[in-house]
Amino acid sequence: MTKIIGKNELESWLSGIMKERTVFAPTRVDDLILFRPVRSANEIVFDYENTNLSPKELFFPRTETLFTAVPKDGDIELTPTIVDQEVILFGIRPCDARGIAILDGPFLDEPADSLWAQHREKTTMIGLSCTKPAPQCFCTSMGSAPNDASNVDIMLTQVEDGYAVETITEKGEKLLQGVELRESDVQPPVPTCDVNIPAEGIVEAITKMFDDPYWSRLADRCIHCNVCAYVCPTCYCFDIRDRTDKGKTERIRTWESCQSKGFTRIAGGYDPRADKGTRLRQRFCHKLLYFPQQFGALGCVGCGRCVIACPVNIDIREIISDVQKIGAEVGQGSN
Amino acid sequence: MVADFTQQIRDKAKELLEKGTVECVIGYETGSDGFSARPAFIYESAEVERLIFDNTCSHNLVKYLLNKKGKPTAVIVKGCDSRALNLLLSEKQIDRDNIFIIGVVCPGVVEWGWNNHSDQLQIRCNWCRQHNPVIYDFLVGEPVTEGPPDDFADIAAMETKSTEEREAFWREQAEHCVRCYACRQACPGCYCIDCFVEQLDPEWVGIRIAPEENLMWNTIRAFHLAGRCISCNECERVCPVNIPLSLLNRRMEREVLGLFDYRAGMSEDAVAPLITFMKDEKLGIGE
Amino acid sequence: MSRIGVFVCHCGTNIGGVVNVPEVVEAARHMPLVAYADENKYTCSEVGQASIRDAIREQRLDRVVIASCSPRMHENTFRRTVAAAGLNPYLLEISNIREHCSWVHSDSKDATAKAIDLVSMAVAKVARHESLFPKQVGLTKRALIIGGGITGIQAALDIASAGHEVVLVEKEPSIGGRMSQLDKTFPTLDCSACILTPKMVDVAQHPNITLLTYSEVKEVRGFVGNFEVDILKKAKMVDYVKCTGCGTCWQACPERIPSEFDMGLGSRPAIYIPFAQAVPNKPVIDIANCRYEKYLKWKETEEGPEPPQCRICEGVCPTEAIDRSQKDEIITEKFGAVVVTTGFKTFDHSVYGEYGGGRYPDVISSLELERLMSAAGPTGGEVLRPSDGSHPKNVVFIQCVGSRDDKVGRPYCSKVCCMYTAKHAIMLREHDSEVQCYVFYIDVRAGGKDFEEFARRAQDETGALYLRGRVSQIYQEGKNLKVMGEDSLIGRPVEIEADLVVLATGMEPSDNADLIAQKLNISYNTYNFLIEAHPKLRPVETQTDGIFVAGTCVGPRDIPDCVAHGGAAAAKVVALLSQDSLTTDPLTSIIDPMKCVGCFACKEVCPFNAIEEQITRDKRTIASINESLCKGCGLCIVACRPGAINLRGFTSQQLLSEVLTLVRG
Amino acid sequence: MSADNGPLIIGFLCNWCSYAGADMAGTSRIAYPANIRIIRVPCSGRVDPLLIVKCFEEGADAVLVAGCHPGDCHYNEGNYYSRRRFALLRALLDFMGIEKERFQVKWVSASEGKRFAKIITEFTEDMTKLGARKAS
Repeated sequence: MTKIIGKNELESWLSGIMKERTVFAPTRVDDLILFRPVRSANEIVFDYENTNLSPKELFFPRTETLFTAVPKDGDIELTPTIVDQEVILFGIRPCDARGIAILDGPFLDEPADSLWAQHREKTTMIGLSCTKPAPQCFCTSMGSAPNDASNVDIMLTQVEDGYAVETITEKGEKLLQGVELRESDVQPPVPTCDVNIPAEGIVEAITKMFDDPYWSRLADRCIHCNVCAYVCPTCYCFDIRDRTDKGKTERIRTWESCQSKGFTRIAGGYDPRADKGTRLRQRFCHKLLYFPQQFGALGCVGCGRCVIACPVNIDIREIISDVQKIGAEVGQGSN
Repeated sequence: MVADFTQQIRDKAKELLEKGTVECVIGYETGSDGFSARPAFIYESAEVERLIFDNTCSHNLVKYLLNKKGKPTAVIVKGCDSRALNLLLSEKQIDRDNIFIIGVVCPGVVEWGWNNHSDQLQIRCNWCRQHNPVIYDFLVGEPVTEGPPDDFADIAAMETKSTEEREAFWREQAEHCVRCYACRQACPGCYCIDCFVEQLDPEWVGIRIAPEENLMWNTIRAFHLAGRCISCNECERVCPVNIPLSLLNRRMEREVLGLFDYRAGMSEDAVAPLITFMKDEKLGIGE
Repeated sequence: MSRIGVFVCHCGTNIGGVVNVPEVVEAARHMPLVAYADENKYTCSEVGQASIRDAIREQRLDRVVIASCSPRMHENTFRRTVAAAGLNPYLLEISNIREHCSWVHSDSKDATAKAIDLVSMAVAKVARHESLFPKQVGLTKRALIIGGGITGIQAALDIASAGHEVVLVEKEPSIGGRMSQLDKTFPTLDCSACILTPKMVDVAQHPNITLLTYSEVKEVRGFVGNFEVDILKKAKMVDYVKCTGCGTCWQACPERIPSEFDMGLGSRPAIYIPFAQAVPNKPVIDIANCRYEKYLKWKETEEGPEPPQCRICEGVCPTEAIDRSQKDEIITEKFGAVVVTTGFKTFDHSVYGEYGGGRYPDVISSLELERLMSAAGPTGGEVLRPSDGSHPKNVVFIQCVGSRDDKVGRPYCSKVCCMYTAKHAIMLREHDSEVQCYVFYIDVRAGGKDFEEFARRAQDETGALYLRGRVSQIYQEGKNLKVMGEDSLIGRPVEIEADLVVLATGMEPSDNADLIAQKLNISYNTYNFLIEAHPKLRPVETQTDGIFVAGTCVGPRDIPDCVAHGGAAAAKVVALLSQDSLTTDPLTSIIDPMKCVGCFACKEVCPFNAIEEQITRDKRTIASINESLCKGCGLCIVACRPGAINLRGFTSQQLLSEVLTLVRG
Repeated sequence: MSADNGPLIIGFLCNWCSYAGADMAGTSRIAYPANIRIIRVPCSGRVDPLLIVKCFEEGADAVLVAGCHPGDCHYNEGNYYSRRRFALLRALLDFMGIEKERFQVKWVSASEGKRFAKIITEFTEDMTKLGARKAS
């Protein structure tokens, strides 16, 4: 049996939550779809492909104060940032939810990042299955699916007369307490994502072609902006700097990207990745080689945001195919 | 007509590569969506068949010449792009002797995206008065008559808003900005080794990706382009959060045109308006 | 970590009467990096300075802020103070809490709050000061004088007599300038040539002076102490080693050309010396007018009728000194200093339609009259009318032609015209006792030693009629000129039938004064007069170190003033050249070669040509600063988008620190 | 400090004319409001637009740049460049929602103490009327 919540009931349920907690949901801002705090259910956009920016920002904000320091009695008093706001994240797509789960790897690996942990702790995620994958999507190739419920607290899938509800975690169960769900024998549709990117064996292939001139040729086209990293749900590079205002110093963490010139520049001026090709390779090796090696899963979730956002059409799907091809050639050469 | 452009470009590229005139031809090829163009770098004459030209060829390829210093290179330029060439020549960033310019009389470029194969011209083409390349070695297409002077209606519309409304408008845009610097990276006029926004000492712009810092970034970038922007509008096209950067650049463009009767990139030995002066000009400043 | 000392001055009650100084001191103690703060009754007094020196030593201070009067007042005093205590003098910042605070605000609370802000800004700035060291550069002990008129001659002689080499460049074939064209000089009426020519000869004979006549300055590079100058030596076509100046050639030359020296009233041959006492007394061939040179030119194309071949001079020259193989030549010389004495020309009166617009032959300029009066002039010293050679009896003088006249864009007074007209009135009467002079004037300006007496003499002794008023029109009536004017003192129109009208044409800078100024990178005003560094206190210096100006190229002045001016410039040059090395101000721009993109916007805006090109090891062409030329204005920094340039003493970091101190507290 | 005592005005004054003009106001004891904070620069042409925009980014209410009158620049040409630069910057700031009135460029000579005091008095009054900038 499937549990169903009607569209109206869903909206009134969310409206109820909004009174007590902050609800982030896809909403229209100018011509963008972004996760923003919403005050009423009619601000929420339900039929969207995906948001322009990924919801990683709720866990890893573009700018976040790590701690504050003020001089006190000849010494310095440090106050770490405490996340005290309970947040409901409504409408996260399975690919993005998988992205958050993947990032638990680097962030929660000991020593754990306290802020990430707190954001995770305070956030309840309500997922929304994709009904029609967009042309740039390739989640199934990356080990997820349009209705993959494994990384959210509650999963909703649109059915004819409302949404099929799957409660995944205790957090989700708690949130759903007292909500009346209809029992139905309607089977939610199983959407498919036809794009098939040959990801199998990518770790071996990319290792083999690591030194191939392919990367520097690709770097001809790349303009080395940070768009791909900033729209990506699993890119988590950051920079840290202090800012003093009115006697109070904040240590601030912000997004950065391995594509920036100077990101890896060290004291004394040497930059091991001064060359554009090595920077570009870093990004794809991180997703396709280092992530699997360190955390056992591909660092790409197939959301396709970088594919559409890249100003010069650096398409990770094309790159995966190329890597496989070149890897196979290199492999043969060496055998 | 445009199909013919493609053939002419391929023929020329082939000739240049075979003769060894250039090492590389920077042009356009069909992208991974099978529909729209993306930049292509052709090093072998056998590969010239990859080259195309159609109305999705937005990218200003002149930017790439900055990576090709000292290497003979051919580049395909539309009218607006050609002004970028002049800009970089006048600012001594590229060497004319190393560049072969294939100019294309621009048919206009359309809005396109993964879900959007439209016939609608990009806004840059509305205000474009430079369909004909201003500098080239080989011209593709018949020069067209340019339209009447730009009326800057978009700027005027913005100016009908009150100061408070404008402040709120830009603050909202700054909220969206993630400081990915795609605008800068796509811009042919941006070639500083260390952009002011990334300098640590002096730390002109703080590290926060927040409205105040983002506004400062966008303001100074617009100012650094004042009298230098050649209106290709690549910055706005590449912005992942659709900030209407053309408004800033065009506000400056209108001012520079009005005060100094100057359009950037119209000749290779032009002197930008902010590094010259006239003693007796009245600019409403100082009195 | 820095240890900054803050010293707040009461300045008696000047500051302390309004600003709560102890409160400022207390606030300063809590400012970042401040190790010590104290107050002084009078910081600039010896006691006050000693307390700073003591504190620097005892408190191990490495930077100092003094909150007192304007830095324009005592910055140098206090730099010496901190230097005496062993600190680099540039590790000091002055906070102006007197002129900018206590003297302009009366509310103690506001003034104290502002003073605290100003001190905190200075603390933030001084924290970013760096030790700076003046540099020493060598110098070439030679001077270049551009222009061989009386001013240049005086300067050359004075510098040469002090033992320094001088090169005197003159564009004409002879030195002497305008003064050599004059007949007599006011107010003493001594003969111009008699007093000038000995000096000209001195120049020619002085062992330290190299005279380059018929030459022009083409390009100037370098900076004070180290100028490199390209000088064009025009082909004279005469070998000056062989030539004895015997004069056979110029007497034999069949060509006649209007003489520039005689203002076109007489003529000269194509091989010529400009005037009899010319120095050097050797001729040049005027290529444009020489018959044989014209023939040679024709031969290149053979277009038009064949001109005659002449070569008479070559035939008659007893020493075979004519050398037609000579070509224009550019030589490059090094100098430590340059003096510009390019002089003046007289205003072209043809723009005055009411005076005939130059159409009436008997309306002449005062300089033309000088030539007519000169015994060496075209008429042998007899004043004859240009139209018919008759002796004029009624002579009308009109003052302020091209002076004090906005209408022709010459609002300034040319200073010498009143006096030379008085001289002319006196001299004409001496030439011919029947002459009656009329002088239309605005004011008679006779400020100068013996000037007023001289001007009165013209009126009282020669009977010259001075009519205060403007002339509205002159027209030809028969052989004579009708002068219509107004005597504004009696308020009646005046009509005079004149045989000759003399226009007192004003002074304006020589042609190309602006071009020379551009080559030397010095400024000039709208009339092309060169601008001195300070009109009162630095009258012969310019904004470009090592370049000096003197004489009428700076502004109208008479002969004694020119001589004094030339001597003053010479004194400055001698003072400069007597040094063994020059000290440069360290507050200059500096370039970070890692950030420079080589766009050279800096070079475009630099007013002092201080930006040079340099090639880096990785073959990039980038900018570099010539610190000897840099004046520290900072224009280049703002032109530099990449932020590769900074200004010592006013770095971007320092200015930003001051701003951040204000806005972030 | 701007909150309780009215607007915060940051002034960049060229050393040779305007800073000396402000000194002259002092020596002549011509009173003006205490809201201006003066930063000494060698020339108005040294004032980088980055500094101006930074002042506004950080919440300053108003900015003044003062230099020599055209033709009087100690460095001959500096103020001609600042005149062009700031004409554009004012237009840009206004377009971005910072009132033109908040950014003033004035020529003040070393002898114009009175003019300097008048400029500061009027500027402070105008800024008080206009009110503080929206807290940033």
